[in-house]
Amino acid sequence: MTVKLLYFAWVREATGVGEEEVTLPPEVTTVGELMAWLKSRGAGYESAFARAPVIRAAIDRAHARPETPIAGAREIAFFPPVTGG
Amino acid sequence: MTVKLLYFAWVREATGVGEEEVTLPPEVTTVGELMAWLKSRGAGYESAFARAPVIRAAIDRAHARPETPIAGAREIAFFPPVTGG
Amino acid sequence: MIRVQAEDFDIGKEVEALLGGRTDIGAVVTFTGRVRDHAGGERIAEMVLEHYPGMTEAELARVEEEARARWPLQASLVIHRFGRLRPGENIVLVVTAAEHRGDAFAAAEFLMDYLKTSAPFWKKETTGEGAARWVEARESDDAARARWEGERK
Amino acid sequence: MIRVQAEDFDIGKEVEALLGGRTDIGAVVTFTGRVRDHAGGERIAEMVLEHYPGMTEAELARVEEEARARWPLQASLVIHRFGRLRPGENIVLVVTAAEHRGDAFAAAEFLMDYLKTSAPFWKKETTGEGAARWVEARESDDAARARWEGERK
Repeated sequence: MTVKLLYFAWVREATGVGEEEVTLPPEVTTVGELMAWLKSRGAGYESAFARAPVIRAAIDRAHARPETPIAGAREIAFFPPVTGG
Repeated sequence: MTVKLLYFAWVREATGVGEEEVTLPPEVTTVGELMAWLKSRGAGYESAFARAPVIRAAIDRAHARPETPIAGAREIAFFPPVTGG
Repeated sequence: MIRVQAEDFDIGKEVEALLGGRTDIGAVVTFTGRVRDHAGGERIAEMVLEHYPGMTEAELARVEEEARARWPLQASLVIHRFGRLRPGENIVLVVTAAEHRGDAFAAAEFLMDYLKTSAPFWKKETTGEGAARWVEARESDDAARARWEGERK
Repeated sequence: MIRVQAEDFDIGKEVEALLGGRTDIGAVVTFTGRVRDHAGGERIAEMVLEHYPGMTEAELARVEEEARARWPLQASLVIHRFGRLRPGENIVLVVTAAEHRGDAFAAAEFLMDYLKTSAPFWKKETTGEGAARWVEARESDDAARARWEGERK
């Protein structure tokens, strides 16, 4: 499965990447599994996803949870808790 | 005791007077007694103060109650419950 | 700050005059009351707002002072119009400014609930048929005010 | 209505554009959030607001729809800015209009509480000393949101 990944705020700064296309191995089926898999992709990803418990995710622009399945997703985003308003 | 009396909204329309100076007999000592006394001053006053239980009063521009003493007052106003805002 | 006037007001200009240049404010709430074109199922053609000059200013100032004693406001403004007003026109403006939004919202609601029940204004409506009548006070306004009494500091 | 923009806004002009000419509205509440010049005892020189284009608009529209399902609003508007902002500048504007003030106040507070916890914006502050840091989410914002959950209709 190929998907677009987006990173925002300090997650983006840590990974050093704003946006990328990745092909996921078949055993990665949920948001939480995806975060664990991303952590292994290099030092930047490891430091970002070391804080996985506070990182929030969105699938196709709707909030998602660690247990949310990613099947069929076209765009998955990772970011800190929001601080707008 | 001489005092300025003011009337607003339908109290003013009923008495036919917006403002007047009156000399009060010594037995009139509270707002409630003043309303009862005013009622005897003619048909307009009688029709206005027939609704005395809903009429509000202010002494020198501060809200007052029927039992509030009027001694020393310079200006006493009578009006319906307020409806601003 | 308190103003009682016949003239209309502009919300944006009033906020700018009150807060322009200040950099310490996090939250600004405004409330504007407007004349509605209907009341109790009847069409309203116009309204006349009578008030008690002198007492009006004193009551509004007292209500504002009470709000500022209850919440840490950085600025506040109450403008109330009087005279002849048509549907769609502004009646009253309340502005509250604070560091945090909860204080600004609560103080603005409090100011409206208190001025509705204590500022000496009376509305006389003229219906579409030309009948004029004094607006009756609403029990819901007394109830709105009463909810603040218990939590007086 | 929803807008996400870099440009500033004028409260009075936005209210006029939203409601001008309407005669059925009794109550208008606006909330404006502004950049403060201090945070946690430190001076703030500027702030950059990052957001997630596309999701931002979708979330704000969803929150507005939720507010309109809960209260009988006659009109509503949410404008949120992004980009570089200095102390004193506007960040967000919420406008709600209803026949009665209780609905307009509640809906405006609800919109702020929900957008604070669900719209994908992130603030990075630069202090007077030049240090930049991401603003942490506040537990008080989660609590403010939580109070609406129980009374969901």
